[in-house]
Amino acid sequence: MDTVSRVKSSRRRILGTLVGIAASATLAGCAQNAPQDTWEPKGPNAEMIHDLDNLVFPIAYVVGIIVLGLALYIFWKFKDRGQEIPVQGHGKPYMEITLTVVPALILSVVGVFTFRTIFDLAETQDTEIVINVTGQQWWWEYDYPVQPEHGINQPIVTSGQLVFPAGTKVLLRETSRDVIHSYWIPALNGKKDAVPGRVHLLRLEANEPGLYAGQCAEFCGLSHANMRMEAIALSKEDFAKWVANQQKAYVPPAAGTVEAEGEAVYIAQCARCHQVNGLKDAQGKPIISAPDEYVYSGAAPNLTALMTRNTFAGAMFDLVNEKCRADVWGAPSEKFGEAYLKGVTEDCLNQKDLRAWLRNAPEMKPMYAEPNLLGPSDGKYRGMPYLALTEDDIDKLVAYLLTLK
Amino acid sequence: MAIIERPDTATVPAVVTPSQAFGVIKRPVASSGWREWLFTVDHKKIGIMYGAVALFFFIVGGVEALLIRLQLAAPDGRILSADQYNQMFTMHGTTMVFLFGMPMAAAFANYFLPLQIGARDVAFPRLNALSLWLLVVGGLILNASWFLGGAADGGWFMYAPNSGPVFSPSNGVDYWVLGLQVAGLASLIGSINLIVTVLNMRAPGMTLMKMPIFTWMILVVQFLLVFSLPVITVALVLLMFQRSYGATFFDVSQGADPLLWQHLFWIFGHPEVYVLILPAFGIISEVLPTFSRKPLFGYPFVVFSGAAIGLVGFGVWAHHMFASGLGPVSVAVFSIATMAIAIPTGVKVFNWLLTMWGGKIWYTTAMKFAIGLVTLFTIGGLSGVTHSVAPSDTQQTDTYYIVAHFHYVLFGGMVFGLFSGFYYWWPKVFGKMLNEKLGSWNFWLMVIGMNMTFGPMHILGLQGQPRRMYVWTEARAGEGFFNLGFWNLIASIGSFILAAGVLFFLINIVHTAKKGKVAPADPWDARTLEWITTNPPKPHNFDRIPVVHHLDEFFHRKYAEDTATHTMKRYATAEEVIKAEEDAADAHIHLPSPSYWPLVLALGIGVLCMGVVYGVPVMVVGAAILVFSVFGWVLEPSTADDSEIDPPSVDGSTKEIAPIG
Amino acid sequence: MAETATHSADHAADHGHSSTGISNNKLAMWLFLGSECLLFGGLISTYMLYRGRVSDGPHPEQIFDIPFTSVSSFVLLMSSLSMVLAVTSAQRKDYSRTNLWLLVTAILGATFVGGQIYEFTAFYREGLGFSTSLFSSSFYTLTGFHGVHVTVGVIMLLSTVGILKKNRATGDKAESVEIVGLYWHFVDVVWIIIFTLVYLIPA
Amino acid sequence: MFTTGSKYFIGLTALSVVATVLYLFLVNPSDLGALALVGLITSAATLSGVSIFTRDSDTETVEQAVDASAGPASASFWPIVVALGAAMVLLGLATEPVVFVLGIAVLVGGGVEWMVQGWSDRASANAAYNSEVRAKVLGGIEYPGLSAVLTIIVAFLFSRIFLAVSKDAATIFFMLVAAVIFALGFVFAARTDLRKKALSVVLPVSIALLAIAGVVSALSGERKQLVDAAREDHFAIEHRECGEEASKYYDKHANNRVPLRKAVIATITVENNEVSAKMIGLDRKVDTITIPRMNSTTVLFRNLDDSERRLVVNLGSAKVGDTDVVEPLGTCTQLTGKGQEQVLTLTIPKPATAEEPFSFTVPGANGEIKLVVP
Repeated sequence: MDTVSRVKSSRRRILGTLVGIAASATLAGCAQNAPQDTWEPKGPNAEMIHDLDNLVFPIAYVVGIIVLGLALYIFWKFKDRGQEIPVQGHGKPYMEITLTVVPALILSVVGVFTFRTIFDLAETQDTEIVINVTGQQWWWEYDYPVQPEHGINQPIVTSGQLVFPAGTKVLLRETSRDVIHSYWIPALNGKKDAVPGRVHLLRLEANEPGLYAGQCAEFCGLSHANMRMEAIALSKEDFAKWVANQQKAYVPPAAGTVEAEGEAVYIAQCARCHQVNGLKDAQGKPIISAPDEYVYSGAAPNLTALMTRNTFAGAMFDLVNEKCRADVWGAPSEKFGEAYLKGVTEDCLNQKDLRAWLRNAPEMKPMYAEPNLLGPSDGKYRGMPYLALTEDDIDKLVAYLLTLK
Repeated sequence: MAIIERPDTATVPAVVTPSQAFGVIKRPVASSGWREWLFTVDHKKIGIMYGAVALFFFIVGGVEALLIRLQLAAPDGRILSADQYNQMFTMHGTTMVFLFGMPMAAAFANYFLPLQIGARDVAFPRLNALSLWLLVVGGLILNASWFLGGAADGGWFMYAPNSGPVFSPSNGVDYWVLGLQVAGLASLIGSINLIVTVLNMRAPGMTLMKMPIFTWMILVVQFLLVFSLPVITVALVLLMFQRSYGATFFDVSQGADPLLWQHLFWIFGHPEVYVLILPAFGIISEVLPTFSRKPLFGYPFVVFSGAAIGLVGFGVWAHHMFASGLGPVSVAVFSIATMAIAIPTGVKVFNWLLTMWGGKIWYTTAMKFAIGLVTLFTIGGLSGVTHSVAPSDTQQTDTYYIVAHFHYVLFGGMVFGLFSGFYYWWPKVFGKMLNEKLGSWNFWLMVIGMNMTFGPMHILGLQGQPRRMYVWTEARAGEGFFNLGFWNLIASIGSFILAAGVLFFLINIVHTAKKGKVAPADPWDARTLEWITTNPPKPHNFDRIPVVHHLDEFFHRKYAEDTATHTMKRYATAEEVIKAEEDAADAHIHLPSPSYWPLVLALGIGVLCMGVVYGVPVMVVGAAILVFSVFGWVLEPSTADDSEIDPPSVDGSTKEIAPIG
Repeated sequence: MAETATHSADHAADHGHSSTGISNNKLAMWLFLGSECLLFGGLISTYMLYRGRVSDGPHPEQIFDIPFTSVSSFVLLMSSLSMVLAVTSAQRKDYSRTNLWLLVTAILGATFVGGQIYEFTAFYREGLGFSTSLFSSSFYTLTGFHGVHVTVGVIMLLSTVGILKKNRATGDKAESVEIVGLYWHFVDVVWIIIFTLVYLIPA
Repeated sequence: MFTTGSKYFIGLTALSVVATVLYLFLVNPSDLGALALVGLITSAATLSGVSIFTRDSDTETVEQAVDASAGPASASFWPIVVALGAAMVLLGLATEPVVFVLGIAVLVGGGVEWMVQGWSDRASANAAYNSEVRAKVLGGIEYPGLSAVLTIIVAFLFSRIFLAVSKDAATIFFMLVAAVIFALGFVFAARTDLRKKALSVVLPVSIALLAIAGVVSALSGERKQLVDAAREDHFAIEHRECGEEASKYYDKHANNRVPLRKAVIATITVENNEVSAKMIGLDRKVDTITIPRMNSTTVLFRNLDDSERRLVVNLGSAKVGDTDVVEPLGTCTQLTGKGQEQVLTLTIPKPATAEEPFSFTVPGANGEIKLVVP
């Protein structure tokens, strides 16, 4: 059984064997390599939870088999075969008390371990890097506060993919701009709700570089199903490269190129809500987006270095085509950083979905971007509206977006 | 329908109603056709109507579930849009909990509780009718939203702030709030009524510890309702004020805490789980002893474990919120408390098994459903223990693993218990036996369908498929033949097998009504008081209120232990026991007459509620009807005037007890 | 609302039914009040959670007029006393005194409602609208719910006076008065709790 | 068999249905109009139901009803009430909406009473029976209706008096009134002989006094403080001041409550005249605080020094309206004393620019915490 065979520590191997016997019957039919499998921990926090599972599930299996076995025996043994009507006894108190005390004892054992794990998981004192995570209908924003020890000297804002160093204790400070969302990367830790007006802490740590999939787990409205996330663990060196790349100065496209025309379209159509750090207008003044004037929750994904990401629109669509995606997802952990940092090249770009998105976003993803449903939010959009771009504009925009690396 | 004694010059009725001439409107006397049902205050008719309403909504909720499973059968389903899907799962949950689970339990409670304690009706017959009509009005308001701009789309838990006007702009949530308020009022009134009935109207000799176990469980449930419903009422009021009147209770920009809603909702919502399951426990605690020919093993333990479940149930609400960011201390406390609740639940399962141990088990359909509950609920209970472990729960909550768990508990538990009750008590209610062969089809299809539908969901959940997603994607489904897509398909197929099982039940009803076998007086060799009367019972239930000496009184009137051989010997047939009671019939039996007011009052409340959506004028009309009917109710005499409903006796006898109408 | 017990229940009592000894109506009122405790519990909890959350508008301690509210609480307490007198008169079958005391209770209750209208108006003038802040929303909801309970109580009292006067009461008159009294005392007790928690205990 | 009365109401229901349908299709429908007509249908339908169930099930009444049509109708003052209501409606349209609403109420109330009386008059030839029929139908409305009206009148008039007099006077007046009511209760309870006569004097007199006092107070308007308060809106957010204390109301009562610890993203402390900051989840001091854009975020300010301090956040500057005046943006907490805490909730829509960085400062203390909005 795949789920069980991968356990590493010896303690867990013993437990694992136990689970294996009980669970193999049930789990033989499990999917392999399911990206969100909760029983394939890839980091210490998820392993702590899985250790607890390895205690509780066998107990549940054993109790279940005993009880159901007893039940089947009773169903067969005491079937009406014409025997006498039994004497009307009303029960035996000592038996009742035993049957109350035994489960209580089993549960108190489970309780002790549970108690310990709860407090272990809540530990935040030894955090090494802090990332703010903000949920919004239906995407996640990640911003990296200034942390010179990690080379972060100016804030980095990204979305869709959480990039962090492997083997490092990461603290997510979760909040939300609108409704309750829940951040969940099953391979790294359990879920924690992102509640507007509150800051919740969630610790993540990945043993190895790699890509860990997740999904918003708290129902958050229309496109809840389309609110996915991917967590990217990079080796420390690769992470430093990624950080440096995110902070590099903006290079405007050379005048007269398609890309430069694309920049103009971008400034006219997109810069109202989307931010590209370092972008300047004709007078040389920085362009600062004002999504709060158009979007109910007041933010839109920051598109600086867009092409370093593999997904867009709340990780609903891949920014890379299927082949390039397989290269990244399938890369072994030592090669993963290299594959990921390549980013999106022109021949890797998922032209079809990106163009369809620019053409008519609300058709691609259910959003409250239809003008007839905006009454209660005072006419502000929720999600990207239909912009009526021409095909020509889209060509230019795609060319421009490809320069954002 | 009313029963009164013939006017007897020698025995003047003990109770006179001098003020009845002042009634606002005379009590209705016609007791045939639709009026017989619309204005009835008879607990049995009300019970049957509760059952019909609940069954209707069971089918509605079931169709919603089938649509959900159709959508999810394959990746990127296109049967429903995102919006429709969200409405569908919201209304599926709401309907099954509030319009099927609770009313069906109320149907059984209404019909059998007075019979089991030897009473002629509930304490407040008109309030009983009011509960029913309020439920109907609440159900109509809830479901009217489908046709008035879309149903509620925030999930049955309706977390704020997603339920606020900005995030849910249609009126669906408004209807949902109002519908639940009305249905909640119905349950509150019903629960007060039933508690008073149990506490004050038991047959002579029936101490609390001689009460049938079903009555006990219903009593516990009613206490849970009395104390949990006001909490959800507060939550709903806050939400209503926010949506309709500009309050800011869940407006985060004003500093509100969205977790307030979650706490209020689950302080109600967790006891609600026991409200749904305990009646089913009560039913099978009657069925298992009957068909095992043994008394319930450890009756006091079953009673007290039921009460303990009810009590502890109030202290574990936050286990629905392990992922919502409570501190580790509260998570630990609620985690341990939740484990504690497994203990009394386990006691129940062991007692059921030990009841059968050494018995003489007769596998009728009712019994099959009861043991179906015992086994399926055990599975659901054990998966429940796995998520009382808070850290594990943070991986499991909001995934299909939870869906699997609570469907094993609520479908395998509640629904199987209720079906067991249908087959067990159908002859009592309608005087005809449900067909056992069709029943067998019904049972096996439901068992297979249920396990195929909800079994794979354990795997789906543990392998990372969250709930409430209108589509799932191939990219996250894993590899191999048994990938998540396979299990989603199996679950969808299972749901249709399950539906086929339910269809067999409906066929069985029609078949039985047309050519069902007439039920004998005591088809199951039963044990409790409700069988010491005819099938179906007379309008006044018992000709004489039985005097109780034993737990399982009826059984002990039929059987006694042969001291020589230490075996049970039958000394009397059921017919003889019933005949003995009829021969000693009471001379004076008064039943309350039907009344218009429950129906009018319920309609008034419905109109009042629509005023929240459609403005003050509608509200004023509703309030006027409400006030009018409340005072009409208060001033109404308790029975219609004898002269109005008592036709002269044909043969001049004075002692006959006669149904009039 | 007092509900008429079925005759079968009355008869059954003669047959020695197992019961609590409390009449059905009174038991039902007790249960209803038990349920009401949780209702006010929920509202009070909401208020306690939100009383300090003022992003706009006045804070509680800036607008509460403790002396006035103390008087109105005292008035409500006195009405409890007159309610007790009404119940004892009713039990002595002295219905004219019952009516007198019911009337006094009702008028005191109505003045309390008047005090609340005054308080709400004054607060509104000073800048505390229903949707001004979380404090204001939860304050108005809590005290408004209580005010509605008092108003319903006053209408019940006055209607009882009318029904008694015209001799249109069904069932046991003394018990009807007693049940209205139970409700009234409950409303008073809730106010004492609200007054203490909302007005007196500094945040 | 339907009686005349029932037929009348059934006809009314049918007519109002027709009227509503015509209104909806022919007239450009407004919500209020449609609602009024639906209300009419509902009430007419209720009344016909009432009449069918009270009378039609009783075959004797049918015969009596036939007799009744011959008898004379009793005198009625309801037409006058209805006329009064109509006049009030017209008056209300021209003047105050309150009068209009009251007029509608009088009109409906009078109309219903009139209709039911007229209908009951034709019920039978027996006047006593007729009045009983009337009482049966209207009893359910009259008791609660009159009680509610009485309650509202008393409560409303009292509140007018309280509003007109000063705060202290209101308290004293309230106390006196309650004491008098209670004392009178005792007097009448003790002296049964007095009761009948005195009640008939005291009750009207006190009601008249209350009415006069109430109306006079209502006309004289509310006390000056309240009028001023309503005009000046003392607690509006615009009165929050980060410099010198100017407002008499806003900034005087620092509330030292932290509503929700979980909402606090960072704590700024001033100790020994030095400003320092810590962020949630990290156990060390930081000099930069990052706040997600456009997200309501709470910062806690803790003053450990002896002097009163406040936390000020500087958010750059902006032009005021269309003028060229540039004003600094920002906000602050209220002044807090030693050991006290204050929270500051920020929702910042736009990031800072290089020229105008954002920061937290505490006037009078050293140090500055940078605020970054990405």
